Amino acid sequence: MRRFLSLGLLCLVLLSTAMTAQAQSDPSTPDDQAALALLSALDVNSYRDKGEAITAILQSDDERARDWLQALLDGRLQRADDGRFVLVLDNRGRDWPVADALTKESLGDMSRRDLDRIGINNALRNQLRSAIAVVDLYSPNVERRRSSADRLLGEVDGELAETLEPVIAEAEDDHVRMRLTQAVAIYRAEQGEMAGVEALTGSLHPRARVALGRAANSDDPIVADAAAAALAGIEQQLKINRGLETLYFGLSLGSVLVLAAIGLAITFGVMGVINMAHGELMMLGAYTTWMMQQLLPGQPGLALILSIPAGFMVAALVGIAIERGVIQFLKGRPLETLLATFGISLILQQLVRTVISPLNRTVVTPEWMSGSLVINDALSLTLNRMYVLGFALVVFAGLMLIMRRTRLGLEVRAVTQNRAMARSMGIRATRVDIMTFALGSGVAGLAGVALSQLTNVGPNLGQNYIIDSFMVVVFGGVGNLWGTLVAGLSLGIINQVLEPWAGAVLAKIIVLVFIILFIQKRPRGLFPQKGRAAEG
Amino acid sequence: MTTLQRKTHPRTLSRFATALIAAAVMGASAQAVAQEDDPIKVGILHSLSGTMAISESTLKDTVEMLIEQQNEAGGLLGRQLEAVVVDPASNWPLFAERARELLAQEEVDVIFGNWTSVSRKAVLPVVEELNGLLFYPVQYEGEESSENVFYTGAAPNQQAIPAVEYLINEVGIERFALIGTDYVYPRTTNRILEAFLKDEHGVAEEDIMVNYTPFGHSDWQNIVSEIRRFGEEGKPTAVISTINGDANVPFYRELANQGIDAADIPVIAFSVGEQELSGIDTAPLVGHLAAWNYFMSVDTDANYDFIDAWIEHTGDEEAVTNDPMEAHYIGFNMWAEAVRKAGTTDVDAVKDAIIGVTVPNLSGGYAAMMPNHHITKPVLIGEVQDNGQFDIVWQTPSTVAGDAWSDYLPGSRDLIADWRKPMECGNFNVVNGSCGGSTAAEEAEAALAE
Amino acid sequence: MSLLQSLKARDRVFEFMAPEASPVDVRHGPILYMEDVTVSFDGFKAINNLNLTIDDGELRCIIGPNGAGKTTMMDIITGKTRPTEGSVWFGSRHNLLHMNEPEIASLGIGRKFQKPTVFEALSVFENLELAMAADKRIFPTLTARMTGEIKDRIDDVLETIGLTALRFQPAGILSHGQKQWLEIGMLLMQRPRLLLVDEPVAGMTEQEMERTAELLTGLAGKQSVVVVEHDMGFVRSIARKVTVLHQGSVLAEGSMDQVSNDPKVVEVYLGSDEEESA
Amino acid sequence: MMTQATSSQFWLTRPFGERATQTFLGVLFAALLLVTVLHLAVPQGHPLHVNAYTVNLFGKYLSYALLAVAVDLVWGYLGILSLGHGAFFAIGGYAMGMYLMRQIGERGTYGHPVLPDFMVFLNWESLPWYWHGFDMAWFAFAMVLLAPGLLALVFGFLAFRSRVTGVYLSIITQALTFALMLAFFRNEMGFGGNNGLTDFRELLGFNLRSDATRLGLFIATGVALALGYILCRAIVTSKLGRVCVATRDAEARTRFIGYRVERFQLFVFVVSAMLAGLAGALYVPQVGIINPSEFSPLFSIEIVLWVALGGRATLYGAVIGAILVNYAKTIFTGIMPDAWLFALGALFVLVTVLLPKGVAGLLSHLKRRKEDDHLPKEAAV
Repeated sequence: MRRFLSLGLLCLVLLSTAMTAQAQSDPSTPDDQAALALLSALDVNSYRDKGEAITAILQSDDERARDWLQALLDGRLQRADDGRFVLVLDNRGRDWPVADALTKESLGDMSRRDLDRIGINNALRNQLRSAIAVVDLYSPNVERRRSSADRLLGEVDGELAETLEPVIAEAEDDHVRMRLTQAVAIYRAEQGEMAGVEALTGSLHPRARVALGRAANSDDPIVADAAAAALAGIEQQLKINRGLETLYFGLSLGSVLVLAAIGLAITFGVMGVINMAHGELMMLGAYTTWMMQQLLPGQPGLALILSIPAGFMVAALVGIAIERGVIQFLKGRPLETLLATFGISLILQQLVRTVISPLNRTVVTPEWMSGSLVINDALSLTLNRMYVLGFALVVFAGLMLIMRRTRLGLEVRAVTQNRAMARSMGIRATRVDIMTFALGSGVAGLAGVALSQLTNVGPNLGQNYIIDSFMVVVFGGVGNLWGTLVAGLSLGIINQVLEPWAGAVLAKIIVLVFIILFIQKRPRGLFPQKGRAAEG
Repeated sequence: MTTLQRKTHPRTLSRFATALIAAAVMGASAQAVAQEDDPIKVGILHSLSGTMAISESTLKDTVEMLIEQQNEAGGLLGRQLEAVVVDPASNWPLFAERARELLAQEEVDVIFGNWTSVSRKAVLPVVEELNGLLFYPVQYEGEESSENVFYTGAAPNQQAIPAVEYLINEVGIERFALIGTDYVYPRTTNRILEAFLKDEHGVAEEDIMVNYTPFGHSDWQNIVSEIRRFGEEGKPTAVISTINGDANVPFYRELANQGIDAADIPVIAFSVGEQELSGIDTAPLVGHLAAWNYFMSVDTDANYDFIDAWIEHTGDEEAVTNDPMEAHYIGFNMWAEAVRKAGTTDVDAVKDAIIGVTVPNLSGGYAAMMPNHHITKPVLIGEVQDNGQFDIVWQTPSTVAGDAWSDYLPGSRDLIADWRKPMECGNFNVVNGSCGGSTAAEEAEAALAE
Repeated sequence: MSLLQSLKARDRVFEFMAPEASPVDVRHGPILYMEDVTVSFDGFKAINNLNLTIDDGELRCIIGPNGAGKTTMMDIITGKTRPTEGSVWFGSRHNLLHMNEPEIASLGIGRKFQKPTVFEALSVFENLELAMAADKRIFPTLTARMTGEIKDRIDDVLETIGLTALRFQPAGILSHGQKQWLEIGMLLMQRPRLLLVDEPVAGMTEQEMERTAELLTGLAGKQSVVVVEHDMGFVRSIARKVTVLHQGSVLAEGSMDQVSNDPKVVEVYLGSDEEESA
Repeated sequence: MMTQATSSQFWLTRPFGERATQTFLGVLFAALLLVTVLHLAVPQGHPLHVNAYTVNLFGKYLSYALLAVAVDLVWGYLGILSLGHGAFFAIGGYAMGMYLMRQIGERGTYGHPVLPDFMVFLNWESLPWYWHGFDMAWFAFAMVLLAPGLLALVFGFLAFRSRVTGVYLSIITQALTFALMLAFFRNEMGFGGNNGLTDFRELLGFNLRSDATRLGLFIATGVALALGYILCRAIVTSKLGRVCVATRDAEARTRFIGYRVERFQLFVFVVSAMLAGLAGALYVPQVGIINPSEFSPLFSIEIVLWVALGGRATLYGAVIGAILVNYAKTIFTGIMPDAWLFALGALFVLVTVLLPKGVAGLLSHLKRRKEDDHLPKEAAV
């Protein structure tokens, strides 16, 4: 890899001169023969030769070089049967729109059969990235400069270190300067130079740690000790970060459990209905998201946001259908509702299988939800889960408001306390039942929308969560939303804390057994409903 | 209450009796007797409902397609082929029951079926007892060779071993995380790989990380961050994934979100094919690897024809093909060839005839049926592309013959399988020259003596 | 028939209900002591340091407005509810706070609920059979046989509660009054030392009430009976000693006339009662 | 009537006094005999011949029927809706499976005299302690009853003592079987993980791959079902049975008349678990494999459906339900796989909503209508 970089350097100088040249005179396009030759060199089988060809392209002062390399990196640089090199603009389906690699003019659609892509492997991918990074170091675009600076960590060799010094000096962007300094420091530390070690003290970047590790067993005792000390400090830092990370994992798993369970907490806790189809209502929410993304191709973000209300509506409507169609006939027979709704869950699953497909569906994660929020080099929090966590809390708060502050909430509580009394006070109990169940189901739909960002969107989505959600509700105390929240989050954290040493399976088992025993001790959960109401 | 019941009993029970008898009669009358001019019956034993339907239903369609094509080409021995489809519903005991139904009741001439190892294990005794033919199209853990089963999927030495060699020689990986779902295929494969890495490449204990997760595991945060730390020690690291089915989507999502790039820590998967990818947004996964014996992106006309036929058969422009489908393609043609060769569909005749039969595969080469009932396959390494396809970056210079018994497991090191006369043995022990079992027996006696 | 005869007859009728020897020690008179008992459901004191003693063989009526804590008191005695403070003794030997419902029941405390609860799926006969005092551990119950003697006892009680005709009907179909009777019958089968009877005559006709009154008064003497009742007429007809509960503690105690003249009582209970009736 | 039925005789032989049991046993043995004759006497190919496959199928149904009876005992008479009976069934099955594995001996693919194949290729040094003794039939068969019984005892003791009932109990029984499923999936557990136990050879010296043995197993299962039925019948017709019903309908009241309800619940729960275990043990050699999927909550709920369909609190209803549903399953998954789950799901809904007393209830209802019988309806159960 270093080899490519040094070579990259040479071209870099050329490039910069080329740029300055362009500044004065009109761009002198080198004849396409040369370009064609450069590209043809790529169309070989051996990856080593391809490596050479890439270097050649770098060294050429052709300003299309970067585009070619990028296309090569993306696997969009291909050769048509007639020998022309083309850039594939969209490689989905069987016929692809392409453009000429040299002239950039569109050549319409071409069949896969007539195209040979110029394959690369991870080694070349690395080479290309580094090369592009070096080029980008001089790019006017600050983002490119930053990413290239990040890229160079641990990739610096003596030669490059020299050239970087002035770049650091001139770099006006702090991030770029910081990264490049680190990059050089890493190189120096690996060389066993004190300066490097000092510069790296407290840096949490893994490359820095590796470098210090090497420095720690350098023959110079002073350097070695300094490195060892630095490492010790870093290890401390890492421990803390690891703890925070586990906590975050726990919370995020917990938030999923809460989302899945909170709807049950309403239908089960408030109405006393054991809705085994709850999981399938979540599944419907997830499929709504998928549907939305199909309807709005190209803007997954918008689709996702729209599918929040949509998912709620769909699930709520199905919920109402279930309530009217089945549950209303099973008043006060919770065990029967369990069986009936279980049947419904089977039907819904099979419905999805036959109507849509037994295969999982692709739900795209929008840009702003993918990747992670970097706290420091050792701790970064995945964005999608952070959004889900936030979403869960918002949903919870919303439900609390509805239950505490609205007319519906009041009526719901009245009906659950004493049906007959509520009736006589003119509350339409049936209507309340419908609303409650619709609400619970709708929330399940919301959970589904969130889950579509974390896991499979397939017919079995629901089954994987139903038991866990019941556990959460029972553990938290039936009919108590706070209980559900606390139970969900704490179970999530317990699980994630156990996992590293117990393993995923055992952790899950331990949690289940723990809940079973807990229910024996406190049959009504963490926050039991008090008074006579609970007796019923 | 009791009084009521007593009153109603006689009638109720007599109905119950009639029901039972009716059942008996139906069961009995259901069985047909095969005549010579009847169509040749091809049993298809793939789950069409339940959790495995995702993977298996396409295989059922594949076999049906192959049968159609065969019939259009005039059938076999002048007889038409007829598919007999049953649904074992992803339920292992039901697999055994259905297999029995196919063989005892429907009296099919051959069965194409099964995906999971457990379903194969469940069916095995039935097929052996009733002397049927089973073509098993999925890559599996090996350690088995039955007289009545033909393994057209990859054995570990046709997938795992070459893949690891690619990682070591071409990518220069020095550190391996073996991540798998907790069932027999990953367990065995990983044990083989561990032994292989240590013995053949001197990889140190601490450079190998092994982790197992339950089926459909959906929360990968911890494990992925473990992998990340494992890879931060300065040595080039790769993940060898034997994660099964549904668990893959959340796994790859988590990888992408925790920013593990294929260029830093490539993941090479043995159970992720085009079909699994069709459920994932592959853009963040570009460059991750998979090892198979076939990829949809294979650039041969045979393959393009197969794909076109498949898309036509399913009527779905987006339909993808994958490795087990090719395995059925090969298996079916081998069986057809063997039937022609034997001039009959009689199981014993076909069993003898099929050994040595060679048919073209879809990647431009040929597959031959070995005496151990495994076949020769090329091994391809593909990199995930952003269009859900694999780009083939490496392949074995020649085809590799499937190995029923791994050379890296103490129990089976000295076992071989050869179903030709005179040996006709699935677990022949080359050390004590007897059929049946390894030297493990003696070892165990020694162990007990202690 | 003449009153005398009927009285005689009644004695004969009720002979079979002579309580079995129960371990309870009543040498010191009272069969039930409740001392400074307090129960609170999250803050609300349903029973507020209640003191009550029932003598052996006494018939005691307990009255009081709704929410006075009558039912809660019974819950405490039968072990359904545990008091927050205080002590409850059955005789001078058994601390009821250390026992669960079945133990208390087998000690000889029988209870009839406000809302009659019988085993609806079982026949009247079976209801009585289950209630019958017997060895109620698992295997004896499993191997229990229906002897003639047991049948006679059940028949006698059926006779008493006038359900002989319906003996093999599921209890579920009985009228409200009949259920009341069946439940009393179950009490009789238990042969308890202490009967707790919660609103026995709710939903009964005049005649039924009369029979109930006779029954309860007939029981008194052999067994101690505690009756909680709203119906003043009924209470007057049977009461020897009356306790008035108010807000979870004893407001007044004494003969019917004493309490009904007690100004406090008149104010909180009878007073309001008269207003209602007025 | 009632008094005659329970008139003074030994409790276990009481059921023979009832026509219910007489008829049931009559039909059952008639069916056994019929199938046996049709299988042995009628020649191959004759339309009335019952082939080994069908015999095997019925054998499976009968073991399911026994399982259903066990569930009906706790659900129908005790009101405990157990969503975990699959666990007891599976444990019984595993006990039997372990015995059968040990019987394979050196005939395993690796020819190891002691270790089952899966242990050999997962490189186990020696047999885990809990596998010892299973080479002895008596021990294994004892375990078939004791292992599930013990689990039920511990679980039930905890649950009933703290008065966990109704929905809560249902949910934690579900959690129980779910946890067990995960546990048995783990290969470290030493029960063969996902593959479970398979490739059985012989049972008590009989070759499991011969039709004769299969017929024998079929008959044995039939007999076991008869015995289980009699036992349950004896329990429910005894005074104890009436205490159960009393508990089901008014638990508190039962306490107030002096019964230690939790002990009765525990007793019946354990008996039921043992029957379930027995059913599992008879099931395994007939289907030739036992693996953790038998623990799946879905299966346990399905059992409940059989009972619900047949009719709760009748015992014979459970048998009808189990056989009907599974026969339907065999037919459906054969002819129209996709429709099966729809049918099953619809069954759940219709049965619970439209005929809460199941087929048995329906039949007796029709009967009542026909005879224009004025007897009142049975109390809702």
